[in-house]
Amino acid sequence: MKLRVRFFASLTDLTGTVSEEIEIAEGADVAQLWTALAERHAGLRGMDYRPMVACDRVYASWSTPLAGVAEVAFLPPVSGG
Amino acid sequence: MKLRVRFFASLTDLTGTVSEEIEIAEGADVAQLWTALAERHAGLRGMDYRPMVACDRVYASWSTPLAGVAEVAFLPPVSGG
Amino acid sequence: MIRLQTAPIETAELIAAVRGDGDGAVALFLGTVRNLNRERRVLYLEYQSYEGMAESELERIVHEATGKFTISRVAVIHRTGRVEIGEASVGIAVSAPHRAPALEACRFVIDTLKCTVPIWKREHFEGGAVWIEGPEGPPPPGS
Amino acid sequence: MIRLQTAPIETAELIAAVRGDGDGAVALFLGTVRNLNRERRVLYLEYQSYEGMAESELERIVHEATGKFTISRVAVIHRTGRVEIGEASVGIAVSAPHRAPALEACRFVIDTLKCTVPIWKREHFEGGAVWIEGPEGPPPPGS
Repeated sequence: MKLRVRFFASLTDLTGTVSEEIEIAEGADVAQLWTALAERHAGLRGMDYRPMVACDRVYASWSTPLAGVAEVAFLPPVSGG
Repeated sequence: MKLRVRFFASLTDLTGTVSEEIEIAEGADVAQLWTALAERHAGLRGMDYRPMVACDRVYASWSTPLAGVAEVAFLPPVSGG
Repeated sequence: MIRLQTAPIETAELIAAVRGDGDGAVALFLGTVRNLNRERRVLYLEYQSYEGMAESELERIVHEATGKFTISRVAVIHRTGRVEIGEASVGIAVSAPHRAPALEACRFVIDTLKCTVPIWKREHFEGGAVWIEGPEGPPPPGS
Repeated sequence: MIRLQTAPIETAELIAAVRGDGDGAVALFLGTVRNLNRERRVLYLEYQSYEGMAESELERIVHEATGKFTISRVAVIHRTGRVEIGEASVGIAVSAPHRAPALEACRFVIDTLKCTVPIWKREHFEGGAVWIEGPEGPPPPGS
């Protein structure tokens, strides 16, 4: 199945993109998606923390299954305000 | 010695005035001034609390001596804000 | 900036009076006139102040706040005379490098102002008016 | 009112959005851009947000605040894009019948916003720029 992936803040520097599409196996979860993304982007492999994740604009966890999800966003620690 | 006395809020209703002059004995304190005022103004005699007092615009106590003081103000519980 | 005035309070003026380029936070408090008090419909309020002493008490409070909290500047404007429903009777602005002390100092200034600054409000309602006065002290000597 | 915008924040608009005749208090918080951060001179900040999710997280926070405190209305505006030194990057206004919940809810909204709303700032200084990111979580799985 096809997903849109969004990156923010320093993750856009590490991946060189703000958004991309990826084909992922049915039944995959967020952690498996991350592994696939880390294969594409060397910058993600050196990260020393695990970013927050949102599925269709709602906070999710790394074990959230991706069935029915259209957009997954990886969110570095926020710094608004 | 001569003093100016100021009244505020409900004390102006009880005395019918916002300000008056009074002649008081040298060496008198605030409590003695109040007694003299209560003789003039029946309204003050029925009061069930003792107002705050300021001498020359600084909070004082009922035992503060009045030597050198030009203006004494009696202040009901404040309600600004 | 500390001021008593009969004109409406401009919040932009309060904020401009405290804002500095080294500050990360501005906290503002407005006390506004409610249309109801103890279930009575209020028409408007009228504020009386002890001119001179009200300002010097406010100066004292601002000085105390500046010692107590890591803040940059404080501005206070209090209305006198008639204040309509919905208008601000008091406005307090506090700037600080960081947010917590700005908000805490703002709270300290309004709480202390309500206890010590010689200002009184008279509530006007349909058919009359009463002085609103804070919690009462002990009875006068000899009473 | 909840809004992300590139234009400067008008505090009068925030206050007007929350003020009601039954309210005795309005608390306002402005987060402003400092010219110094960790002893480095800052030129300006640039805010990035996750559009849609930032607004819905703010809605969630305002809903939580309204349940937690006796308040009337909350308005939040956050800037996106470039924000100059001294300008407000965020403005929060809270109205309430009484002052304590207005100030406490204002504090709650800014504290929670800083932890959960998907907005990031990039600090621009002489010779470069860095993403400012909050305290980090645990390492990614398999790392």
